[in-house]
Amino acid sequence: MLGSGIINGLIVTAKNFVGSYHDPKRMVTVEYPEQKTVLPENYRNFPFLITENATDPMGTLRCVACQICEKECPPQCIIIEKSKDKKPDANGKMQIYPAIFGIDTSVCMSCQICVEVCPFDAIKMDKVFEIAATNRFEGLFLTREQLAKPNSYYHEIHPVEAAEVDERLTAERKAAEEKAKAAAAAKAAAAAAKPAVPVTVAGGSLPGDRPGQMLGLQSANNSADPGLSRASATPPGPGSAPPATKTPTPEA
Amino acid sequence: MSLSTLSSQLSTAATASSAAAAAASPDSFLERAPLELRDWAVNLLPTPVQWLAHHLITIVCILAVFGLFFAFTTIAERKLLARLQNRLGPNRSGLPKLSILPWHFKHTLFGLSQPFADAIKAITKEDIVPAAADKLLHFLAPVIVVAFSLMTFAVLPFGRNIIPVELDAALLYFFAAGAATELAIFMAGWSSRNKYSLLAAMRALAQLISYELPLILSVVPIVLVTSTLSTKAIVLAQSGWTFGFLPHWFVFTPWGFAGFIIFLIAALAESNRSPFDLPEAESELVAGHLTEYSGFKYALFFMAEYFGLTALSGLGVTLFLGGWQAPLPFLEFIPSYLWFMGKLICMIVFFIWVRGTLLRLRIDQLTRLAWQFLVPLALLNIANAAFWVLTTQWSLPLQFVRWGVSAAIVVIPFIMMGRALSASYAPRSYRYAP
Amino acid sequence: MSPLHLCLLISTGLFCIGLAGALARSNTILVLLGIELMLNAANINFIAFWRFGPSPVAGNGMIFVLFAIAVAAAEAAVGLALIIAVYRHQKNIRLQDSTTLKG
Amino acid sequence: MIPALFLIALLMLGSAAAAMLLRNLIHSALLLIVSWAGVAAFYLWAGAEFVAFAQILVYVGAISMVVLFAVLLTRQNQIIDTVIEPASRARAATAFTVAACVAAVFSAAILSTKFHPAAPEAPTASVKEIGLTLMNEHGGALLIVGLILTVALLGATILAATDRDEDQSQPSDAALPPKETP
Repeated sequence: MLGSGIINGLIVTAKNFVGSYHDPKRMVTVEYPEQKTVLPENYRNFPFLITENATDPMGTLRCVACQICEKECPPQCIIIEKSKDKKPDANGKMQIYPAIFGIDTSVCMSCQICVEVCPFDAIKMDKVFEIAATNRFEGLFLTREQLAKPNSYYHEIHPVEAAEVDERLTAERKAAEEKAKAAAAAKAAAAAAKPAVPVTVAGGSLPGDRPGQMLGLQSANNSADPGLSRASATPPGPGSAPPATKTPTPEA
Repeated sequence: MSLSTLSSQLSTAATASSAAAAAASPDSFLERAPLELRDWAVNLLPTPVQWLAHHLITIVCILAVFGLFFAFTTIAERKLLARLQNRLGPNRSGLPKLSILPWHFKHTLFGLSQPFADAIKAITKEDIVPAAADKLLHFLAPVIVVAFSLMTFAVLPFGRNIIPVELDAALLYFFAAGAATELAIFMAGWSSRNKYSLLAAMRALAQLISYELPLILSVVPIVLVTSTLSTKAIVLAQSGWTFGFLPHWFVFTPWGFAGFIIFLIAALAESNRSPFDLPEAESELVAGHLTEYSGFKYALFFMAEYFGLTALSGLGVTLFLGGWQAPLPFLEFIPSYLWFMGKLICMIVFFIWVRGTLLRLRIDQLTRLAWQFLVPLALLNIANAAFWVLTTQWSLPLQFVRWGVSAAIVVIPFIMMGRALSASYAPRSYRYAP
Repeated sequence: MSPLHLCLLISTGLFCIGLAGALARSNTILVLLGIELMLNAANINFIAFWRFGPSPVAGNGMIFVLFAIAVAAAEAAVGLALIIAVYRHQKNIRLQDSTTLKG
Repeated sequence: MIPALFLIALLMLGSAAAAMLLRNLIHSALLLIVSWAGVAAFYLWAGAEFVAFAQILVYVGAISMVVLFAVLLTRQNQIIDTVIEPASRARAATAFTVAACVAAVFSAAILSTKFHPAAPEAPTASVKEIGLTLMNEHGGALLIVGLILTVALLGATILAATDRDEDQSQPSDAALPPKETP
């Protein structure tokens, strides 16, 4: 009969009205500045840099200033300047580090490409959305001091993803260690036979440029440290896609 | 009290029995309080200006009461709509920070001061008049619309003794004053010198004219049964109770119920409210005929819309819901004007509830509903009321037949025409769109 | 001068304004409106005689006016519909141009 | 009492004269509405409430809308509207002369007539009385008026309705066969 739909609708809204007073679960909004909704795991907006140690953020940046993200960034909002010297990273290996690392969040379009191309898992997407500033030229341009956040923070905002990343990193580190050991053993064996092949290492050249086979040799040559850099063991090239498990992309 | 006496009371306006019922209830102090207060204030003044003060006080009271009522209707609408959609609604604006006070007193008052914040915003906004506009008419339109929508309050009986103007042809006055709204809409659309405003004004006019017919036709049965146009007499005709608890309100008769439903739908459309808010559909048009209005003039139109809604609700309360009468005999100690305001608030809340529930109609559905459904049904309802008047003297067993026939006269056409209407609301086929 | 004289003079004024408008203007709508004014002037007379007449019969003048208003409404509706029909035919509503009756 | 009548007359006649003189049709129509409202005010002044409200309801509410719609629907070329031809000037002069003569004759007739003195008390007619008179004595006339209004409504609709066969420039959805919806 005509009108029954109207009455049904009125009943639905009446239920909403009564329910909204005693059932907080019904509410679709929260009182924003005081309360905040829990953002979903995959929420992302702007990138940040991961440091290994919260007490010394600038010293333990995972970023080695390889500039892949700078080149890949579609709106070109990342600016990186490499350092002249080298510093030991979290593993004690000597690495180039970014002297300047800036992201202009007023330009950034949150595409996450920088995260996907980074071979070092050094840049990840953040969940901070309250970034309003009074000055659009300085307030929204984040320097590396503002960008650097510890790995524990990453675990906090993206626990599943961060666990995967850490697991992979430790596995890679272990594999690299074993490889180094093997290489060291091979080197010891080879040293007995003939002198080592000198390999020149260009600081600015990309890790992926070199064939993986040579990496073990090169690292063994460069560093006396048995704990090898992660960079030497990372297989993918600059343009290749990361492993599917690394970061769940929206498509996946 | 038997059913036959009930019907005899229904059919005659302000007959001896109703008048006796009205006089029997004691005029308590609270009942007379507003009038006593007015007379006291008037008597303070010198005699020559007393008549003027008498009328001025009435006008100021209407302005103040319904101005505040308007303000709190807007906040109630926003909060209620929010609750109907599982939201909280505005609850932030409160008292300003009072540095005079020694302690830091801050309370948001549940956002109740929101209308005042809105008013300040509207007043301080820039008043833009298009360069090509007809300046005088552009200015006059909001003035006329507010003035005439306020004039409609003059004939509503707000309480047993409170009626601003006691007119013999009060109902006719009400609709005559309401007719000027259409003129104001046309002036607003035409004087803006904007073709979209003009088109929207034409649409709004088409809607208002379409729905004025069922609105007036739904009131005719009341006039037929009470044989008067005076709102006061119509309220008095609804006094009394059957078996001591069933009030003689017209909404509790078959023809009255049908008339009330038609009146509600037509009133919704007349006051441009959802689901009939096509003239200024916020989510589709800019603001319809109000596109070129801003600031305080826009606020005046907004105000007039709410005044119109309140006045139509007041008329609905007066005609169908017993006006200022209490629903039950033992509740008569509550002053009549409070009953009126209570019923008025119920009507407004119902309108808000409907707005939070229903979807907007298309323009062809809108006019079809008026001309093919409401108008024939209202005409049938007039015949129904005539039947009701003719069968006033039927004895008790025949009363059941009377109720049955009267209900059938409205229910059977409702179901049949409802089927036809629902079928005609099938998805529209578009010629140029896929 | 009695109030009745005044009312009749006022209605004469309204009638003559309507007459002058109906004769002088070339726009059909305005001619129709001039005729409406003349009708209103006649209605004023009815009310004036009802109010100030020597022996008013209850409501007779008012009823006359009510019927006149109803007929005027019908006249306006048909007249304006005719004007729209003429406009559709000859694309303007000047009286001088409507010289043929053939549609 | 009498000053109020003068004010009402001023409103009524002034707006009517202005309406007949103005060249903007919409302004004319709106001023005429003011004039009709002035007539309603006169009825109120004379104590004919019911007629006054009926006048406002019919003239201000209904006829004004029809007039305004008609003005908008018959939009003319602005140039034709504003040109003042010599012929129309001559006609205006003639019209004014005729109207003045009629006014003079009527005024003379009114002023020279001695009316019977008005009834001692002003006549009152309640709505109920009017209704009873309408329904009893004038019942037949009421029926005829209803008939006239119905016929006028239908006739106006037929006259103003677009002839779909002729008007091919504006095809409407209703004229076309309905399209199947997927």
